[in-house]
Amino acid sequence: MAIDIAIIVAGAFMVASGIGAIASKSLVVSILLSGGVSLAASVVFLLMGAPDVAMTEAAIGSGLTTVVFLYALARSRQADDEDSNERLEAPASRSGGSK
Amino acid sequence: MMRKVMVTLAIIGFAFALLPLAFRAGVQAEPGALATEYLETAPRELGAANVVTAIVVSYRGFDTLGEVAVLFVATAGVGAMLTRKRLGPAAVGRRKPATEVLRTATGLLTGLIVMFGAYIFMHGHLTPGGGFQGGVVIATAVLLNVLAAPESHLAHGVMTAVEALSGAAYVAIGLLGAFLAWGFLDPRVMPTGSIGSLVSAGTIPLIYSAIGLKVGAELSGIIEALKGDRP
Amino acid sequence: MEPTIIGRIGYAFVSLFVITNYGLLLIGSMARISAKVQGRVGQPVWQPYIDIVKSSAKRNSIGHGAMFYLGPVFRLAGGVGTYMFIPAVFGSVLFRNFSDSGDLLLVMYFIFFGQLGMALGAGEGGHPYSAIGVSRGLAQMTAFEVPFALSVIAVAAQYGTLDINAIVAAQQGGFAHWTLATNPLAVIAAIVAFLGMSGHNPFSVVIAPQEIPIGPPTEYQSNLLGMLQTNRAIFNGAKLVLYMNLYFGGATNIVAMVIKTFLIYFVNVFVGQAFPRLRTDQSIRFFLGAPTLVGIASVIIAVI
Amino acid sequence: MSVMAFIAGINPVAASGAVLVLVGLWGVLSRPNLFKIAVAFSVMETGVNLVILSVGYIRGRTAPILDSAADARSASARMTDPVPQALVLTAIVIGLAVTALMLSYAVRLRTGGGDSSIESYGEEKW
Amino acid sequence: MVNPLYLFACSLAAAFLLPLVDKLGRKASLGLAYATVAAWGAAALSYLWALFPGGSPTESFGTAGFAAPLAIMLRVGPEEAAGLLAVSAVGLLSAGAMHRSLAKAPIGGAIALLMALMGMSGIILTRDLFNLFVFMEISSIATYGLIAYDDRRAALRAGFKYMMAGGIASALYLIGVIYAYRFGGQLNIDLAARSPGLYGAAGTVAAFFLLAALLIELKPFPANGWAIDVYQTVDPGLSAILSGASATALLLALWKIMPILGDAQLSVVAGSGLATFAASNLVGARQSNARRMLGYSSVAQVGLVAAVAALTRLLSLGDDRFAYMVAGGLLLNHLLAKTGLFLLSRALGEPGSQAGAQRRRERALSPIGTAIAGVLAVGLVGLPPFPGFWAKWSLIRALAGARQWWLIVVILGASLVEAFYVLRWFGRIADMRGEDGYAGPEAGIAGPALCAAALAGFGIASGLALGVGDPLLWAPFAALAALLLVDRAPGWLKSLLSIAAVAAFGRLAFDRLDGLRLFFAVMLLGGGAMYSFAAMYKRGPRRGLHPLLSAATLALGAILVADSPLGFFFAWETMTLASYLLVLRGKKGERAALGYVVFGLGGAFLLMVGLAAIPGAWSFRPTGGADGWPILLIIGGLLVKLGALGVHVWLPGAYAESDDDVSGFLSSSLSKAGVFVMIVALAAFGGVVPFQALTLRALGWIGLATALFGALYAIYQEDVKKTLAWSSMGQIGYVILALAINDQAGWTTALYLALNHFLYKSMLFLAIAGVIKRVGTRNMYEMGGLIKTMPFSFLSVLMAIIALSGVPPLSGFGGKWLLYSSLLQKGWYLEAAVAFFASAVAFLYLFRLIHTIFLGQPKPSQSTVREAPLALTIPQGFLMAVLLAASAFPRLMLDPVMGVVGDVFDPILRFEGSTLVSPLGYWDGTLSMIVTIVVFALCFFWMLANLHNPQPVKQFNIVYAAERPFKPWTTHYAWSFYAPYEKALGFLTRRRGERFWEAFGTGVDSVGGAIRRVYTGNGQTYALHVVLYVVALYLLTGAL
Repeated sequence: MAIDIAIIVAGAFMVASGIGAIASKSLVVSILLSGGVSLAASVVFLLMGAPDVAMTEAAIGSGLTTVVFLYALARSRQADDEDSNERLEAPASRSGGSK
Repeated sequence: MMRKVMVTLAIIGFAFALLPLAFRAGVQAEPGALATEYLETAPRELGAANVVTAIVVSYRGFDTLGEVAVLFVATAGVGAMLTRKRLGPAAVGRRKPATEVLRTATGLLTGLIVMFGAYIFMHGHLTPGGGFQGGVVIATAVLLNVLAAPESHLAHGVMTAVEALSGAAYVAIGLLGAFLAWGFLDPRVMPTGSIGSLVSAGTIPLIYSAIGLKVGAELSGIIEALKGDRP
Repeated sequence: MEPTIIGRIGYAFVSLFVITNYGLLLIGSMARISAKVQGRVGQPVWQPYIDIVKSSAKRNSIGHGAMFYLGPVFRLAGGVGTYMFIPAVFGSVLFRNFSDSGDLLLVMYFIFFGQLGMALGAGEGGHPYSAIGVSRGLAQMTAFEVPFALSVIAVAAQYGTLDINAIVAAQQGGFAHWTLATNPLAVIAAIVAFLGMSGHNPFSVVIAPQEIPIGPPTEYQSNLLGMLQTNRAIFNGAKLVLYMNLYFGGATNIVAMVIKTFLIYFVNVFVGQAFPRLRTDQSIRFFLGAPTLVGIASVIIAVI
Repeated sequence: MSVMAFIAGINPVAASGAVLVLVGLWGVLSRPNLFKIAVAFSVMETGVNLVILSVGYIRGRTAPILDSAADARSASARMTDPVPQALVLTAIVIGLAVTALMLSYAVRLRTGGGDSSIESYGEEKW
Repeated sequence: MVNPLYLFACSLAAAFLLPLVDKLGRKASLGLAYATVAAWGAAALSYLWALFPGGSPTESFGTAGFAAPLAIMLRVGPEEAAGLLAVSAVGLLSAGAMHRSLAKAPIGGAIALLMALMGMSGIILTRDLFNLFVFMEISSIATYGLIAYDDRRAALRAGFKYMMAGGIASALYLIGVIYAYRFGGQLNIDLAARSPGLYGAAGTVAAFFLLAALLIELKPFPANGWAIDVYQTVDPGLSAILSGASATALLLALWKIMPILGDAQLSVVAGSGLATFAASNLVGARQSNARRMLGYSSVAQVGLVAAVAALTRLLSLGDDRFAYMVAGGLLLNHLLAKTGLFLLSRALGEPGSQAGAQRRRERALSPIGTAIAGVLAVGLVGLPPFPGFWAKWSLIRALAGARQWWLIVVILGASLVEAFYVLRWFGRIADMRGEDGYAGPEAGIAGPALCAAALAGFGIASGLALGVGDPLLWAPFAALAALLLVDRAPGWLKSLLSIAAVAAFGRLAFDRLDGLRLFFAVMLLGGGAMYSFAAMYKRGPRRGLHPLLSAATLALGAILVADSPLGFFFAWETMTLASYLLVLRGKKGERAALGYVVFGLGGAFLLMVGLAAIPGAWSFRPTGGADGWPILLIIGGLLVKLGALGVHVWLPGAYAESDDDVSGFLSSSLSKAGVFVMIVALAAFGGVVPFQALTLRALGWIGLATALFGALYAIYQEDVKKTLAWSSMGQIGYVILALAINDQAGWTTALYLALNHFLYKSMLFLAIAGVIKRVGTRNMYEMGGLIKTMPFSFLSVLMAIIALSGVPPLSGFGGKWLLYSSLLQKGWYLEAAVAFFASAVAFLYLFRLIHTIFLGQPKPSQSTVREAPLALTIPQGFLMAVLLAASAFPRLMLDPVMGVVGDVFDPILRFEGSTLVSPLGYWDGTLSMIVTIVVFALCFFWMLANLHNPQPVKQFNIVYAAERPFKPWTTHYAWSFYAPYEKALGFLTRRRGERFWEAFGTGVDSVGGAIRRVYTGNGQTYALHVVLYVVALYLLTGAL
């Protein structure tokens, strides 16, 4: 029962951060909060006797995903900052191969 | 406004479908027959202490293979989408150089972290953790390097080779199972050994190692691609 | 006693001769009577003969092509043929003609034969007035055919036959057996249709004596015109005989035929004189209005 | 008592997971920002993972990992259901793959000169 | 059988190694990828080979050396093998089409392609619920990669929407899987299906989540905006994969989980599928962008297949074999046609996003490309001989057997809409072709060509499998193919070949033609041969004409010899197809052909339902005991084909806009096919028509109205072919009227009228074809005075109009006499009066026809035209001779007719010598002919005798008051010839039919327009639709 209560507390935290993540105006806050959700989830997993999953969730869900998010955000912000010559290029121009 | 109403309705409706299910399922008192069978067979037949690993790598290894494929395709897709030069290479000049501390620490830590990752996936059949977790840890090392030296490039060719070869090795081990044991991805190619020792559970550690390397390489690839200056 | 084929041909010529002369005289006398009624002196009764002889005797004739020449031939053949398919006098071998070729339907459709040929000939004449006249005539024709067809159907339904001889036979035995008495509505519809059919007032826009020189036959002259005039007499006669047979008890002898057809014609002409001429579209609407309703009523009466 | 039984009958993991799914869904349906949508999906995914694992939740049981070979037989009676755990492992990784792709789509759309609101990508319609 | 796991291993190894192999060069890496896909195909073939002939049982393969509950099972059965083959075949074809882009793009594209196809194969093979999820994710994620691989911006937009929907679907699926595991205790589908827990209240909800996810992936209406956008914007090769391979895989997945679905859920699947089919087709009709249109069509087809699969189980329409045949047939049809069309749409160029700009940017296709597009489009809409046709027939038959009329209505109605827009698109493509531009085939046409060939091959195979093996029924296609092969040969050679084909057909079929069929064979086959001959009148190869004409003719023959409902319907649709293409060949045939085929198909659908609802043989013998009302459907369908008033709107266009000789064929020969079938249907089922007297009377009035209005419309036409077209409609109206009389006299009349109409309408069309060829216009007022230069044609037209108007002594009068005699005999007096009016009206247009063309003032430019070519005058001469003979000796024609009719009815009419006697009257054709000739001759001699010094005069030498006219344009009274008539009765001919159908079309269109408001283009809205769809589905299953 103690575990249940812990889970419920973690669950409440998750829901709260989840709502925060969705409702927040700032994208960075959102991303961090959603990482927080994952982190709490991994705690829950650990409590439930699923250490494998907990590790994975912590590593991938809360860690890597957050990093990926932040990088993507940074990348798109760069695009905003850059001198946008490229945007004028016709999107259909398919000059770019990998080579 | 209309939209908000519709969204609310959709959420309420969805809740109406989902919540009773979640509530009605309740908490099981006993694992089901299938779970019990797994719990009983996995140690006995495969010699794997970690039943989850046994399921993930062996019984349902096909899922995992698919999962690796998913990650692989995603990496390829992300790479294909974001590596174009004209997408605006990261403005290297404007990026703040990393601090001295970070760079030094990176140098020291990279090796350690990789070792740790390898440990995790090699002990996947014994302890919690496995290829994926280990892979992430390896990717963390890469991430650290990226943070420390934003303008540096990883040895892309090496990464590709590691990714490709480890993947191929995974498949090859699986095929060995088919030819030497009873089926594709059957770990019983090698003796199952005694539960709890590192050399046990047949080829599970090998598979997990391959997975670990592959996942590590793939996740690094994703980070690299998102970072934006992969050639 | 059935006459030989040669005999029948001979009879047919006699019958044709009679109707031709009768038709010409009828037209002449009617014109004369009209004139008297209108307070004029009018033409002599034999004026139609004079016209035909004059036309036929012309030294030159102008032609516009093969169909132009064939037009009057068609027209005359149509008139003669129509008459040939009608038994003129009930029970008379002489005036039986070739009515065993077909029944009432044949007659009704053979009427078109001449009209079609005439229209074609007039068409080749190349005169726009001819074409206008044909256009008006055909348009009007479709309209007056409706009450006429209805009344014919009423007759056919009433007597249960399309055989003209049988229709006449069914009307023997006095006035009370005539269609005029048994189904007066059918007769009314038919008479109105007759006005249109023979181009009398108020449905004379086809010929349009004042504005267009005689409508479809505009380009015709010389003996071609003569043939048309001859046909007018024969065709008129044939139609009158047909009406007599269908509605007025037929005729058992030539005198009865003359009297009846004369009266029918007379009534028609003078009924028509009282009305002003209608435009084509007006007459079409007219025919498809009241006369058609009368015709439908007559069919209903006949069926009941 | 019955209230207690009712509460005890509730699976707390499933409940929080389901609510999280709904929260994520709400985000997906109501936030126009591409990155926000990705975040919402990520939250929803976490919720789904919780729901999946909730099925394997058995009170008072331990992780399905043997300590030693000795008590293999009896150990199975102490362990939770390993199947959902195996499934969740797969699901998490797949989730990451989807998120990564979604983000790179977002980045590509943005760097291609687009807005960050999904409403501006509605050229194909009707 | 090869263990499919090895194939997965190969694919994965290949994919993993691709980046390395790519270092050796793009050719090597792409070669490896293609080879892997091909290996799948080869394996699938080997499975099929092992499964079908020997009937080797379905085999299962477990992973890791374990079996079902522990391990993941893969199953190879017939449907799996076929599905695998489809996936790899579509994959290879698309890969071929995408090759260039793949070579240019990063290697990720090739990897994604390979993985997408492998994922689909996995979806097909796996029997494990969670493994299914993994493979679905593999294929989805690979698809996301592929969408972006060649860097189309629009595709990225669409891809994001796709991902949103996909994300929701996978969340649903996962929830479903885990609760299925919770309540069913199993992840293996076969084991779960046996577990009672899954059928409890909670288990049903779990199954519902699984189902909902799969349904969403199947792109149901209205939750499919994302999919349409993807179809529209991505590389067409990928669209082909999505619409062909992916749909196949997902449908098989749905099929897989069907055992765990309850009835309510199956009904929901069926309902959702049908709603998708209907709504998507409605919206599809609004599309101007080809790819988007194809997208809607794909979605619709997939919906239909899903619905059929569900209905098969729900209504127990049949066993699995039935499902394979019908759902499989529909799927195969969709797969091949859509793959081909998507690949072909590459060759059409990139459509712009605006509708208006698009048309200009599409390129014209080469003749071969057009032909392939035709095969694919025609296959798509379910015309024979393609698989869709057979599948649809079986489906309707089964649904009729289950008495599911509403389903039939929905399916056929939506099919019709689909046919409308797909063929509209094809018509536009065909219309863009250059005149005799012998452009070589486009690059990349091989893929579509293969699809087309496969479509034809499978179509033939499924036809044979359904028991339609009569070679004569297939003869049209044989002739079509053979003549297409020699299409470059000169026209005369092809004409002779066509005639030879008809002759051979006639010889082979001769033994099977009893009296009635022989009678019609004269008109149908003889007419076809005659028009093949006449087709020589235009020089040049006239590409496409002879194959189609020959096919249409033989199809008419096939209608005569068909002895089963399916055989008959096959021949009937073949005829529809061939004649549609003939109309489309016309210069401005695009619109007309569309109307023609849509109404043709509509009529055919009515026929199909009628035939499907009547069990029993298809013969000219009374059949008892059947339900009566299907015969009404059959009659209705035939009325459409015959162009009865109200459903005639296709007729003037089709007859007027096709080539001039083809118009004749359509109007005089082809229209008789409907008459034939009407006779057969009435003979067989006339006894069971509900409310027989009332129905027949109504039919009579329909015929009558057709006759009257056909004539009324005809008189106002300036275009000579329109005149003839309306005239044909009117004449067929008389035939309908006569058939409705339904006794010996009536049917004798009908057959006699039909034959007569064939004779004189052929003469008219042939003569007019010559005139049009010589003067180069179809407007009558631009002609005039042609009697001088084309006397033979004039004579032909003259005889024809005398006959047509029913003026004695030509045989046309026989028809009138018979008609009125039988009407009056039957007591249909009012009908007789109206018929009389109609035939008087016919007089108007006939006179106008001959007058404005041949009489009046000639135009100077036409003063030197020559007589029509021999290819036209020879048949006309022959027909004239026949007409005269038949007129002078009516028994020549009437004896066989009365012989045929005598089998069915007691005699009313009889011959006494040369006199035809009815209870009411009599008619002696021979005597009246003699009298007329003699009288005419006498008058003629009278005229000659009195003709003095005839002088021909010049053109304008006519009697005019003051001036001489000098312009034929003002002197030739021709334009608006019956102005007064129009003034009086024009209100009758205000095109109510057209306006009704236009309004109907607008209504359908605006329904489509309203529905497509759903597709706002906002990905989030689409996601909302997905969720709302799921919620609605949930509530529905709860309610059911």
